Amino acid sequence: ACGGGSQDASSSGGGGFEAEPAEGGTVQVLQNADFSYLDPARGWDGGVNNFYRLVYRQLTTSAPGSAENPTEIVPDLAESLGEVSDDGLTWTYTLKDGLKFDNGDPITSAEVKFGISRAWDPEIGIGSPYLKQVIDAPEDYEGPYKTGDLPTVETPDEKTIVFHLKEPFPEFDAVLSQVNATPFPEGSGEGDEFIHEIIASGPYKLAEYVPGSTIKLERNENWDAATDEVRAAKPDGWEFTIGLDPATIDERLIAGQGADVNAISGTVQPATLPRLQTPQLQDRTLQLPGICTTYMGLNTTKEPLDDVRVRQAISYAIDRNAIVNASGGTQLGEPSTTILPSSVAGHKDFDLYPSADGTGDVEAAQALLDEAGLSDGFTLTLDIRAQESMQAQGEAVQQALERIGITVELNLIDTATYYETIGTPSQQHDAAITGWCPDWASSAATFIPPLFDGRNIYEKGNSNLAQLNDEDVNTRIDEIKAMTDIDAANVQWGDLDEEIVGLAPVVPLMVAKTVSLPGENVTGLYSSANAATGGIDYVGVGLKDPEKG
Amino acid sequence: MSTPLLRATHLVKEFPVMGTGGVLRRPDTFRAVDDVSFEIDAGDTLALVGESGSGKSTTARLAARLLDVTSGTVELDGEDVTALKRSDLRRFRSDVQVVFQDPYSSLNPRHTVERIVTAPLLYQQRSIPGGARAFTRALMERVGLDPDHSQKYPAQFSGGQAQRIGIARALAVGPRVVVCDEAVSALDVSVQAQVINLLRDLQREEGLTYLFIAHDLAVVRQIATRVAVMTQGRIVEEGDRDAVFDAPRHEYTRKLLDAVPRIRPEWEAARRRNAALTAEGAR
Amino acid sequence: MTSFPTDLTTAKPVEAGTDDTPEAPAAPAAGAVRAGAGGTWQALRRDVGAMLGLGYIVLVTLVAVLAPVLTSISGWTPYEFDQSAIDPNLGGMPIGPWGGVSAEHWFGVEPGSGRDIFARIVYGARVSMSIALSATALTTVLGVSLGLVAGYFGGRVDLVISRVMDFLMAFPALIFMIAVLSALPASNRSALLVVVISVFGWPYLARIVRGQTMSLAQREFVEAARAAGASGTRIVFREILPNLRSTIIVMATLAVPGYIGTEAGLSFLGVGVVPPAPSWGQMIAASVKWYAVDPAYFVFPGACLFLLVLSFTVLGDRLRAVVDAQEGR
Amino acid sequence: MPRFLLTRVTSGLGVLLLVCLFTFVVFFALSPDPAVQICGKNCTPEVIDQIRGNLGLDQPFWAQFFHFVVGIFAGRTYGEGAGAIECAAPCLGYSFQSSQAVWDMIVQRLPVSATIAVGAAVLWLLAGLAGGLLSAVKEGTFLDRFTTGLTLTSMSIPNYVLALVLQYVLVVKLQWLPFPQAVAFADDPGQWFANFVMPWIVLAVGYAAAYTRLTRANVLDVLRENYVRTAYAKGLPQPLVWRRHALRPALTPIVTIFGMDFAGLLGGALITETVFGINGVGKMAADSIARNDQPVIMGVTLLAGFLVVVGNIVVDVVYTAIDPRVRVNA
Amino acid sequence: MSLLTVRDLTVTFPTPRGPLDAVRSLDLDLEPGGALGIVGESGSGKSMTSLAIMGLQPRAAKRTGSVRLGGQELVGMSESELRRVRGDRVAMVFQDPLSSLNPYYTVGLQIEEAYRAHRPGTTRRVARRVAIEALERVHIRDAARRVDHYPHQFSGGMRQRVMIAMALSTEPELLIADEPTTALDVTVQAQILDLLQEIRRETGTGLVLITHDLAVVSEVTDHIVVMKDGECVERGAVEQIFTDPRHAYTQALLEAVPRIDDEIGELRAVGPGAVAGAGPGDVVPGKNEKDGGPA
Ligand SMILES: Nc1ncnc2c1ncn2[C@@H]1O[C@H](COP(=O)(O)OP(=O)(O)OP(=O)(O)O)[C@@H](O)[C@H]1O
Ligand SMILES: Nc1ncnc2c1ncn2[C@@H]1O[C@H](COP(=O)(O)OP(=O)(O)OP(=O)(O)O)[C@@H](O)[C@H]1O
Ligand SMILES: [Mg+2]
Ligand SMILES: [Mg+2]
Ligand code: NI
Repeated sequence: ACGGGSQDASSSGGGGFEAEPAEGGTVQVLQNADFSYLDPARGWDGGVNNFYRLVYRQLTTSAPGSAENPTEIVPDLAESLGEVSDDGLTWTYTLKDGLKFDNGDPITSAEVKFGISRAWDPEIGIGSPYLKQVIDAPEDYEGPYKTGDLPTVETPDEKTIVFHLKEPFPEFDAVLSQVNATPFPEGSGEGDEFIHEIIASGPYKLAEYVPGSTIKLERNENWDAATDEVRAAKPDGWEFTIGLDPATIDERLIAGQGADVNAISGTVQPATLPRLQTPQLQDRTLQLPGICTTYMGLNTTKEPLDDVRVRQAISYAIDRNAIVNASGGTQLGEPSTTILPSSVAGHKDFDLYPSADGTGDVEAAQALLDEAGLSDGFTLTLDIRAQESMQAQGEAVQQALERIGITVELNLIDTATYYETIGTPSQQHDAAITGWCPDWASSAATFIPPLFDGRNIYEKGNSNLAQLNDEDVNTRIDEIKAMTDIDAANVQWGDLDEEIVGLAPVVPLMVAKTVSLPGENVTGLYSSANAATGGIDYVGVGLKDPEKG
Repeated sequence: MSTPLLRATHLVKEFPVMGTGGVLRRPDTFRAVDDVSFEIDAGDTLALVGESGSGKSTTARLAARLLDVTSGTVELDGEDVTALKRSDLRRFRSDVQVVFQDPYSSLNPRHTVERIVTAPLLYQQRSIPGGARAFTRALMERVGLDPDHSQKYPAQFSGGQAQRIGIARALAVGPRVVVCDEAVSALDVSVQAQVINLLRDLQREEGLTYLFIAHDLAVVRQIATRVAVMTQGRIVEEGDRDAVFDAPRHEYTRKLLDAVPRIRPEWEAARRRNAALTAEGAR
Repeated sequence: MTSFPTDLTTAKPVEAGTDDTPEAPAAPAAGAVRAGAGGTWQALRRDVGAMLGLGYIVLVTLVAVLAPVLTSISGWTPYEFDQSAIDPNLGGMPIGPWGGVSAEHWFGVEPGSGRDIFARIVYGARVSMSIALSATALTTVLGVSLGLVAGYFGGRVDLVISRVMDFLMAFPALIFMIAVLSALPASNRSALLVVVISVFGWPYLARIVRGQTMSLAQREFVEAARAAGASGTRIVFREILPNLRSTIIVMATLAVPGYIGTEAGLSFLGVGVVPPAPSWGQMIAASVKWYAVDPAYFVFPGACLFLLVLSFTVLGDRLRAVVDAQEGR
Repeated sequence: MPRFLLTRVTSGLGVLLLVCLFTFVVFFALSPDPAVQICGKNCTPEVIDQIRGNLGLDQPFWAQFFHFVVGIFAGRTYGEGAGAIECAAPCLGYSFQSSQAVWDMIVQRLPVSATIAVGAAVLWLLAGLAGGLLSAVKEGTFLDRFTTGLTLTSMSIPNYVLALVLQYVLVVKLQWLPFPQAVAFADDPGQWFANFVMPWIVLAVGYAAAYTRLTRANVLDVLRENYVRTAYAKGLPQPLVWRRHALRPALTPIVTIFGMDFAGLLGGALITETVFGINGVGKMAADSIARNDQPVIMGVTLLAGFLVVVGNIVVDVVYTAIDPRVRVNA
Repeated sequence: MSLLTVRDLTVTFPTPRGPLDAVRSLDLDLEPGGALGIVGESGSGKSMTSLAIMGLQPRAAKRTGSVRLGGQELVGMSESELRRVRGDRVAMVFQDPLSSLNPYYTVGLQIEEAYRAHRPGTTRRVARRVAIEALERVHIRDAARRVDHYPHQFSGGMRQRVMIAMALSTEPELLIADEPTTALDVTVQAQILDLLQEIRRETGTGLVLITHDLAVVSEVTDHIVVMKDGECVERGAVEQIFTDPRHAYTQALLEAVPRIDDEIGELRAVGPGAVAGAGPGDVVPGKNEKDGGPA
């Protein structure tokens, strides 16, 4: 029922996004926000992961966006996916031949291990948590700079590396595809060494970096295309222009002057959509499905939200159409009644709180409120990020709930502190709007547990916003996690999704979609749920005519 | 010998000099009044004369306690007033009043005559005898102003009239000493004459004591009983009016007197004669 | 550039008071209007620009006061969504020309939500005006009293106040305002805006008041008051303050557009009033993105704001000219 | 003269220290724990403590403030051992979010901000002075009224609106100019100009209007001065009277204001830079505010305060040079 | 031929209450080398007369009548012709020497420019010598050094001398001095008056001296015009006016002058009684120093 998966990524484009890129040229990337970190042990977000893919490699990685199944994890530095022992605790990988860093030094198992061990450094390893969670390591291990060698990872020879896990983790290949599993020469990367300079293992290396302003990439001559089936790496260089106003980016893309014909960017602004109606621009418009769910968490520890009927009433009353419209309309979002978005494996279609036209069932909601003894409604404080589209969503929620007498007070929180505030149970209010994206889309393992495992409610950095601690849910999570058959597990995740939505700890609102307007000379544009969080996977991008622009 | 009503002894006033002195250094000082002593008996008029900047106004301000002395004392009726505080100072303020040079500048342009004239009583927290309206009317009549104009603003009066308001204000508290700091200097000759006459009349009627500051020696001759000549912060000569004017002892006094432009006495005499003739002719 | 009215800082002290146009009747002729508000008003009444400005200001004030009445006539509250007025498939753009102007929505609707722009402008006038006016009131109180005290008492008091003024004026107010406003909880944004704007705004008035007070303090009527036994505070507030009246009126009038602009600017930068409350600045901020496809969305609040600022500026400017002329400069 | 300068400099330093303290107090009180932000998405209390230690956040307020002030003059080191971070002499703090010394970040962007400020200043001075002088000597004419109308109007247009309108017209519609970017002059003077001209105009318009008003008022005042009458009485030709006897005295007070305005702008034109996406100090400040990168906000605040204070001192010195009355008697 | 002939000079200001004649139908005559005194109380139109002679009346004012300088009509002359007359043939000295000198330039420059404006092609060096000589002529000691000083570095009396030096540098036929000593001390006043007499004797420059001080005119001038409310009420030789004033106003004025070496008695006030309604603007409001205030 919901819009298709990544396979039809370019279905509405048709303007030759799939044409084979030519060799050479420089791709321009226009973006608003700066990259968080160039060091993959530190950075870990949709924006930067995609960039890392151009300069770093790991043992495994996501398949390119152009692949048949782009959510699949495929070997990268490793010759093949990991060999797992029968107890599921030992994983063995073998490196390819001819792997080198940009300085020409070979990449061996020692470098891979060293890079991985950086994840344990308390100050540097602030990125993806999965390595630390899954790989067995001494209790007091604090990374290679403080503690030294990570003894539990074995490197019997230059090409073999063996990992021992704390407990079985069937998706360990996906864990190693996390950006912080990037190899680095032993001893490098201490302190702020990788802040402004990096050691590349991918097809490009850093040519110039002005924080907050520009990043230029040039070819890494020591990268051997023969060792890499994922990265086409057709362009000679990349140029990221940072700090541009989103509206300006759209203007530049529409105008397509000069080097902007070679430019790509993230999603366009809602106000730009009506301007894309001309045939030329229509041809250049690229629509990509979303993989992140926007939802409203209801704090189940607060009255009257601790009453499931009240939460269900809210679920009924919510007007998803208004929310989608507030977020830019149907091109930029689709209403979601499930937690798992359709592009994540395990998605199951259901709508527990149906309404005729998607604008909410006020009567059903009111009936539930009456039942809960709250006919006169109540006041609820909704935390929202001080950012325009979020505010618009908050206002839409406010309007919808007013219909059943719930007064929503919007509590604006500074963008910079938003997640910290709502992730601190002592500071969060009754409800909050936020989103969740999977760390890998090949299963729901990175979606359901972080949000609903009642044993993971932390004082700080809490992601279980609802603070739902339901025995049944907890048990089910454990059961599914232990399943080695990922496909079977995914079916179970879908069922669990439905079960949880029945408890209404959160109200799924929508899945944001991407509408992108690449320059007319850009091609090889495929979305990747894993590597690019639903955006364009950089590894396939190239220019039709390298001479242009 | 009875004590003089107002006595100043060894007055010194120093001002810090702008621009000198720094963060750490004490600023230099300029001695505007340098060891000045004088006394005025009740009902007398002491005129302070001297060139601009000689320290006349500063002396007057010290005497009226508008400035604090650097050293020296001012005594009213034998009581040292240089260190008076609050209520005692208020008492002093009702004994010593000031009339200033510029009639417009010394009257608050945003206050009505009534407000201006009753302000001293208000500020001294005294009740206004007979109510503000009647009190003001009486005062205005006393200084020769139309009492119906008590609700007007200073700018609506001519300079001479405005100066009368200033005098009325000084009289409001029933002072014994009035300090007139160039009270007539800014006025045109004709108006000047009116005001001088008023001051003289008031002195005659109420026994006021004046400390009269002026740079115009001709005016001083008309009003003073005693004269003190100041130059560069010091009194260089003091004496009875006629003594000073007719037989100046100090060189500076002589210089000052010489510089005064005069209408030739023979012309004056001729004019008088002619005027008398005309008057006779008219009769 | 900061949105503070730049020329506030540069206005020269007005030599209030002495009216030395000699031809004016020295005799208290009946009907003579001098140094009074009446004269100012009369002179101002002949000024077309000032009157147009004043008219618009009155209009906006009325609109703000009568907001609930007006919206009950127009039929939409500023918060009501109207999904039928927007096109979900085109980014939520209003349906129809001119941003969806229709009999139902007089000024069209807001993209994305379909909220009625007329209602939002009407309610936005409340927010914009009340913030600007309260900020002006607060700045005036602060600026006048501190400027008076510093100018009159001089010495150490002046030193301290002047340093504080220097400090506040040296302070990059805009950066700071944004930082503070974004860091503080948003619950009381309007009040906070007023406070923050005023804290950085008062020195500009205080400096002028201080200068004028210093020159007024030289005037003999101050000394006369002292000779009459007035205390320092009485002199400051009863003798000097009345003489600053025209300056204060002019400065306040010129400050209002500055603060309207500041509020709008801060809203533009995302630290203005809290949604869903509308303010003109916030509306403009939201609308600029749509200027290419829905210019009406920008034009309505933009024109309202522009005219209001212009009105206050013109009024203040003319007022200053009139006062200057009256005071014989 | 040196004494005068010394006084100014000490009081300027005092003001700066106040700015410093005030910023520090406010951010100390307001800001959320930076350690938590630095710590990232998955964070443990131990790590937070460690970061707090590194940042010196566990020390009492006064100690932190002291270290900060000392750091400005002597530089400082964050943390200990191998992971220690050096922050060299004018250490305005260290941005742990972008892992750079604030000073370096500022230095990197200052040229851009300066280019914008200088260009705008040239524009607004030219326009403001010419317009003001013209409308003053033509007081009451159509030209004067037109100029007045124009200045009042331009004062009423928010500059972000002007920026967007200009961009739409000149760049999007007419395509006369590129989307502004910080191009170095040395790279391509033509492009440099084309890229900066729009920010210059946007920034200059408001100031130009204000300066026009100011110049006009000052010139009118001066024209009423007795010495102008003297100049006419001497039989000097009109242009000489205007130029020598009216303009120069009228401009002197403008120097003061110009000094302040210009110095303030060197610290970044926040709105203009943000709207055009030009990476100057102002935009950096805005970005840092959005990211709550408080060392940078503080650094920029201090820098701007410093520039204004220095600008003030310079103005005072210049003032003594151009106004003979202020000069100490020879 | 007479040096200055003024006939029917009228200066009118438009006011909200209708046109106001600041000067009405004034006639003046001055022979070369003569000295004419204009007296009258404040606001009687003395200054306006002097400005109108030069064509320097305020822009708002309208001037009619005739002003002839050595037979040449000045009313209706073009600006550029007037410019050649001003400063060269007629020079002015104003009341307030501080505000009449531009504080931004050295007195030397201000004298030089007056000279050079009428002697095109003069080098700066020559002009400078002229300036020094002019300063020497008004008895400024150390003129060669003082020429480079700024107005504020001079005392009031010296500034007034600078003004006179400036006026005299072009050797004008006529010098108009508008209350040149009002701001000064008696002793300084005496020096300036002496100086004016001296110059008149030496160069034969005609002098129009405007003042409200009757004693001053009696010492300096040979003819007197008494003004009241913009009109001339009496004119005549100085001795005649002082010995036999015809007009009641002149008589009253003379009566009101306080005397230094005469009997003390009731001074006779001029005009309507002491009660409200005295003549228009009978004060010189203290002029506030404009500069020096807080910046
Ligand atoms: N507040 C002050 N600060 C510094 N110097 C002052 C102050 N008041 C007066 N002086 C100086 O003291 C000296 C005497 O001033 P004062 O006003 O007493 O003179 P004066 O004789 O009244 O002169 P005038 O006739 O001009 O009124 C002057 O040189 C003046 O500059
Ligand atoms: N700008 C003006 N607008 C209207 N009337 C003016 C203006 N300037 C002067 N007057 C009128 O001209 C009259 C004469 O002024 P003028 O300055 O010539 O007097 P004066 O005799 O020189 O007085 P003083 O002794 O005060 O210098 C004044 O009474 C006034 O009414
Ligand atoms: Mg004095
Ligand atoms: Mg005059
Ligand atoms: Ni006199």
